[in-house]
Amino acid sequence: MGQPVQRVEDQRFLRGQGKYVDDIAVGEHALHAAVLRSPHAHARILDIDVSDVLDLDGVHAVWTWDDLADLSAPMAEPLPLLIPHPTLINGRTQYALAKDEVNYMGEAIAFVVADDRYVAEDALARIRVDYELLTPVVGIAASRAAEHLVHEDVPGNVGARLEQENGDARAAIAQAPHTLTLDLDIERSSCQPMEGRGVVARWDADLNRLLAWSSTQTSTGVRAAIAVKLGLDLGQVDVITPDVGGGFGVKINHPWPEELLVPLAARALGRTVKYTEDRREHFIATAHERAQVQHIEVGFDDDGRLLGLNVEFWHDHGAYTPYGLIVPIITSTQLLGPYKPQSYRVVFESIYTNTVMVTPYRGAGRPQGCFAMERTMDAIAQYLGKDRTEVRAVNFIQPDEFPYDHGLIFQDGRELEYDSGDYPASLEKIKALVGWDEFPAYKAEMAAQGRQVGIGLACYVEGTGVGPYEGAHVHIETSGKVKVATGLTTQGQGHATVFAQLVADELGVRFEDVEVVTGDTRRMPYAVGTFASRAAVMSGSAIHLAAKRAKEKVLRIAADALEVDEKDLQIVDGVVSVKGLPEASIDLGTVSVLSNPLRYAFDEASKAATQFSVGDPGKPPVAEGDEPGLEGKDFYSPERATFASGMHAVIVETDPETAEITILKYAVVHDCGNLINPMVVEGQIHGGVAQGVGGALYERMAYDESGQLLNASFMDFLIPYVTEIPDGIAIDHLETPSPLNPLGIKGAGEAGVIPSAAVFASAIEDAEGFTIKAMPISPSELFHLRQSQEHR
Amino acid sequence: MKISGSNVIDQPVDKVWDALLDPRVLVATIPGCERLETTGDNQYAMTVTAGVAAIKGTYNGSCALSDLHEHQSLVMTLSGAGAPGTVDATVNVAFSEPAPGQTQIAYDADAVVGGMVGGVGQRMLSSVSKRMAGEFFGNVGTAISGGGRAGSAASVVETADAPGVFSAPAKVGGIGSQDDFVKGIVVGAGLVVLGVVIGGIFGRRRS
Amino acid sequence: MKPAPFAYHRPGSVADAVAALAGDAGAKVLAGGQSLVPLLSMRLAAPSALVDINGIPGLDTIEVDTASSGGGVRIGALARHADVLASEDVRRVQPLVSLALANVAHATIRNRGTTVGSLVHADAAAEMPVVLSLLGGSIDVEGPGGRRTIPADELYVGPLESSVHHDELAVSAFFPALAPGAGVAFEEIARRHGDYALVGVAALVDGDSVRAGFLSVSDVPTVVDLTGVADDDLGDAALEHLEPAGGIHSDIHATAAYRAQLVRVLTRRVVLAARVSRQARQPKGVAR
Amino acid sequence: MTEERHTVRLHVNGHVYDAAVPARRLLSDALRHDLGLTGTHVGCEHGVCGACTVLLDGRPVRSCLILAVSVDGQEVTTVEGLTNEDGSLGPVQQAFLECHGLQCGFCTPGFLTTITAGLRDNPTPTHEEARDMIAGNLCRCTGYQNIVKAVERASVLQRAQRAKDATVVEEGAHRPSRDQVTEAGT
Repeated sequence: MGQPVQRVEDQRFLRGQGKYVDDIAVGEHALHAAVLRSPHAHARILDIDVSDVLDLDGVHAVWTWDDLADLSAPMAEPLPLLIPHPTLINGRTQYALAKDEVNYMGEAIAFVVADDRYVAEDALARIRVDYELLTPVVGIAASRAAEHLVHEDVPGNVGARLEQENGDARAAIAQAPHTLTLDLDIERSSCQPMEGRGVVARWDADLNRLLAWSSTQTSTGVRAAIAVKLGLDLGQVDVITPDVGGGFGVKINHPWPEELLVPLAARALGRTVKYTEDRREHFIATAHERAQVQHIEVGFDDDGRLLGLNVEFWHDHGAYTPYGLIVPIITSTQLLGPYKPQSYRVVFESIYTNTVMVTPYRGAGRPQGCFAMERTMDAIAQYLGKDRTEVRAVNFIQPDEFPYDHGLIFQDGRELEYDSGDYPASLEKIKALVGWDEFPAYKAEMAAQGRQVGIGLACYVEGTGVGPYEGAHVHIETSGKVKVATGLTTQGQGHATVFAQLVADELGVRFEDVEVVTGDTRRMPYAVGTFASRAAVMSGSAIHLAAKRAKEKVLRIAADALEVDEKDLQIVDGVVSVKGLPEASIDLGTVSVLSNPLRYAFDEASKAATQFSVGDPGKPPVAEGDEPGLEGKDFYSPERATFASGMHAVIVETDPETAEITILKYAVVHDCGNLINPMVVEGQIHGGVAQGVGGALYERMAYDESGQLLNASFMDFLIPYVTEIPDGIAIDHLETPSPLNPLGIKGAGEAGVIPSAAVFASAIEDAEGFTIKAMPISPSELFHLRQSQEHR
Repeated sequence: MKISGSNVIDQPVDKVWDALLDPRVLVATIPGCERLETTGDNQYAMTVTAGVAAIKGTYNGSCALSDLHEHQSLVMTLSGAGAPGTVDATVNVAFSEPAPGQTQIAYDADAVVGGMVGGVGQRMLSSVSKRMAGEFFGNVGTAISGGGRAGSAASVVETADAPGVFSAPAKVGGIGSQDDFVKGIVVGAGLVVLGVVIGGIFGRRRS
Repeated sequence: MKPAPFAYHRPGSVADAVAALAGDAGAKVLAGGQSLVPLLSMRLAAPSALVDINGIPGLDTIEVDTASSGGGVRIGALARHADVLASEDVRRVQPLVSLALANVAHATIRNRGTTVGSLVHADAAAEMPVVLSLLGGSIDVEGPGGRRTIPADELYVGPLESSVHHDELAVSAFFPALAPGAGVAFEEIARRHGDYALVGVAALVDGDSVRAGFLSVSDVPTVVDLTGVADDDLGDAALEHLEPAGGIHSDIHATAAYRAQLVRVLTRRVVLAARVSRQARQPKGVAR
Repeated sequence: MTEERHTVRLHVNGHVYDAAVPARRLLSDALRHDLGLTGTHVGCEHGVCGACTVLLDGRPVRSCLILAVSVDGQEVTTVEGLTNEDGSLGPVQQAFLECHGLQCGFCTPGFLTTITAGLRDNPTPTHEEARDMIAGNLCRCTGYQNIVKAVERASVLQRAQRAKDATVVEEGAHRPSRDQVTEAGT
């Protein structure tokens, strides 16, 4: 633990031998599926005519909603609402194929299976659909105005309204010496992993079983959904998550229509069927995030201490709510960051629009919360004429105040209670790292050259490693090799390396003798998934515990065999030996052999375990409460999340003429508890920062008033190339262990992206001298902001 | 998106009005219209080829004339769908008589462009619609000055085995007599824009 | 995103290519394909046939042309952007071509995309059409009626529309040489490195004459004569010409007003840079 | 199927493949589905992301923007062709491993092919040239920081490797055509 070990999975990736879902079943004449999608944001389907498709060579099936009930009754029902919430009184989910209405441009209408994707798309072009156009509701303002409804039976377009309060914020604000009001706005963006979604399914008629591969963040979730929707027992369905080309949150939502339609087709046609989402589909038919409008009222004292904070916001969740209220709940709670307002009230409405649904995108509501809180801090500093870091410092939860209970309920339904952290220390580190105190001199120096620069700072706290649980299975084979399985999936985080490090450490085996499998329901059927920066915390801890159990058994058997006390044994590089007596030793392979009493020998080694070789005739071969085999299995289920934290600072230059925004320096201080593999953690931070730069300065979903997504391609949705990303990101670590898990670790996956909107707004505001209220921001928008300042 | 314009024709209103309700005239004058089928009173299904440069696509469209106030106004509801996308337009057409024997036609189209085109090409619409309007009126000029065309209404053939199905001679090019052209403007507006937009996409990559 | 089916012709000569084009009104030429193939995949274009000219020998030439008046460089239909950009002859005879090419997409696209293809594609947001227009170059096309030369000012008729007929194949482009003592410069501003420019400006100063070409501003590549305009007025003078001419357009990346601001800034910058380059250049550097 | 198929001969990573494909088959699909070389990935199919980048006669091109029929008879190098003859990682691959230049690995093949050609043309890039070399490829995981490091590291490893190869050639050892492919177009 703590070593920057090179990743084992890279050998495969670097040789082009990764197995992503579209690499499955290549060359075995799998059939390929394609989906007809609505060109309209809001319309009633009057008629679907597929007659021209049937006579097309190479087409094997074409289905609309009308066909689903006959194939499997539950398929004609709406898709599941994954995370119900008592206040989500108007939750809605779509059908696998639209029944009689489409509510966003891109909603699935018909499903075609053909010899290859080319022919499948030929078929789509022959399907004719008659629509009655309905007025689309696009944007938060239109949804709140509610002149038109997304769903006829959802009044005011409001899916849910949730309020939480700790103390009496409104009274506190009324009595506060100073008050401010802010109105803020954040646009939509999306994950855009380089690999889109994909599903392959194979029905084995001989075994009466279904095997499916999906590019998902939860194979157990997909498995359960397939079983229910296809009317199969869970035991008849296996789901494998192969290599995944990035997830960033969007692949945690499930089941996507194709995750059900492809298995359905595999069973109906008796053929292997594959669906590979293309880029345009990923834009118009998968999921987005981020869009919120926020209204903030704050009361504070002369030092900037928060006496009362009252936040209202409106969360655009798109056309459906399969993932419940997770994103806005996270915004409403994580908004508090490292601060302790004396009273806090938050109320949000999660509202419908005729746009692609919203599910978590890396950060999952935290970037919006961070934006609200940090904009408020900057506004207070500006108002009081204080340094922005001072105002933050007086509001920090102090190191001796942990555990700190905010008196709110978090996304996992448990108290929002921070376990540990050291925010003052982080602030000192980030100031040193970015050169905060030296900046005024630098700014003056630049100004003398006619150049505009600004510095920004943003702090965040991230609840990571939420439950309910993860499990792990550790199996020491008679070869001495260790096979580890955990149920959650991997999208590039290097789990095969990081988890192997944990097992090697705990078990005393060589790192290269440990093999880790993730996301295969055949190896670990009980799991939740990879989201909320939980993999290392949850599966890491479970693996640690499972390895401990295996180790206990190793020592027990070895002690027996060597006739010594367990306490005198040590395991080094896969060999159990008596401390200070190396010749008295036994290797793990042999221990594994001995762990499984045999009647039949199948090789030299196994002879040692046969009935005439071992065992006390006076006892049963397998002792009471024991079981054969050298395995350890355990689950980790924490009481609550563990809270990582960090601070970002950035120095930007804005061109006085062209309004171009250039990043001069980016600094990150990050505290995710103990580090398992610093190299991997820094990689996560780099990626998060880059995604944050994209989200703050380049990426947005540009919908027009008719609900058409105008930039549904990489040509116009501007993911940064290396040329747009700072050359070098300064990183400093703080390691405040979590008391909640055996490894003292916290999650690191999302941190890098959380403060970006806030930190860039802060820096651009500092450079320009006027308030930034909306993100992302483009040079064109900055230019117009300057114009509107002049015209005041 | 909105497309609007007006135009004066040296023909009396009643003649223009009658021509407007004649499918033979429609098929001959809608730019790129290859086939037109009567599906009901003043309702037609048609196949139109539209696009710019070499980037053309074939679209199945429908056109319905409603709210007929004889010699005064009508509403034309258009929809076209092809592999690249869809366009749905409502065109309000108003007739007036600026001078005896003349007809002024004002049209005001509101088009919604959807599908792939909506996703990657819509931002070309404004410049494209401007260009289309220019082309329409240019053609009107030609028509008025007597510039004929191969497939004028006269040469439209009604398919024998399928009554009510009209097909224009291959390769619709120029413009028929001036009154015929009126419908070219109004009916064409919605559909042609779609095709032109598609050309717009070409702008987003390098040859 | 997969192309619809089409017939495929791979002619071995220009004559065969022209014949194939003439034989099918729905046929389209495939050269570099860096614009066409994504359109095919999105099914925004569905030509009945593709005439792939990549098999025609002798079309990939890049040569100094002394025959044509004033001399210049002649670039064949299959010369890839990357090869033109790498050509020392081109850089020496008409540096503006090289300056602009360096801004065309990314290196990987330039390895396949062709300069002539980009010219006939007639995209007002692309670099090469405006360069051809500013320099007063031309393209040679071959059709059933034989070969003809289309001067740049007759080439661009509308957005993405050139005056090359459907049954004609553009075989080469001619960029006039930079006159001794003349200067050129190019600059564009894009959202991301390698993206289409929000605004791009090319300038040519020769004696008293000052002319600038603008890309991504209006529907067709536009050239404005700025001769005699004071340096500080260059931007506004350019706008006076550009705004009436079809107007400056807005899109999701930049409003018309912001584009106008970039025109103001870039016009001055680029014209001044062209002057500097003139002083810096050795007249003898121009080949004759 | 009734769609006409065209026979194409592709020389990929030194091996000859004959395939009968429809004219519309993209090179990326031909490599992946017809030839089974799934190391080349498809990220956008409109030429922006660069995941599908392969070397065509030694030059990086987007295989999603090229028709397979259009490159009949030409040499293609994919990520599978970048390892050393002994099966060990090539210099660019090794550098990515050492510098943690990849996470999910999906965009990686496009970077590896691009950088392989880039370092052939410019074996000792400056830091700015190293960044510019990868400026046409999208990565959503790494923030590019370690990929730039990998380019610089690969340049060091590659020079060492090329020195070794050169001596091997002098000894008249057989050079597999993969090397000829990577030499082509220089």
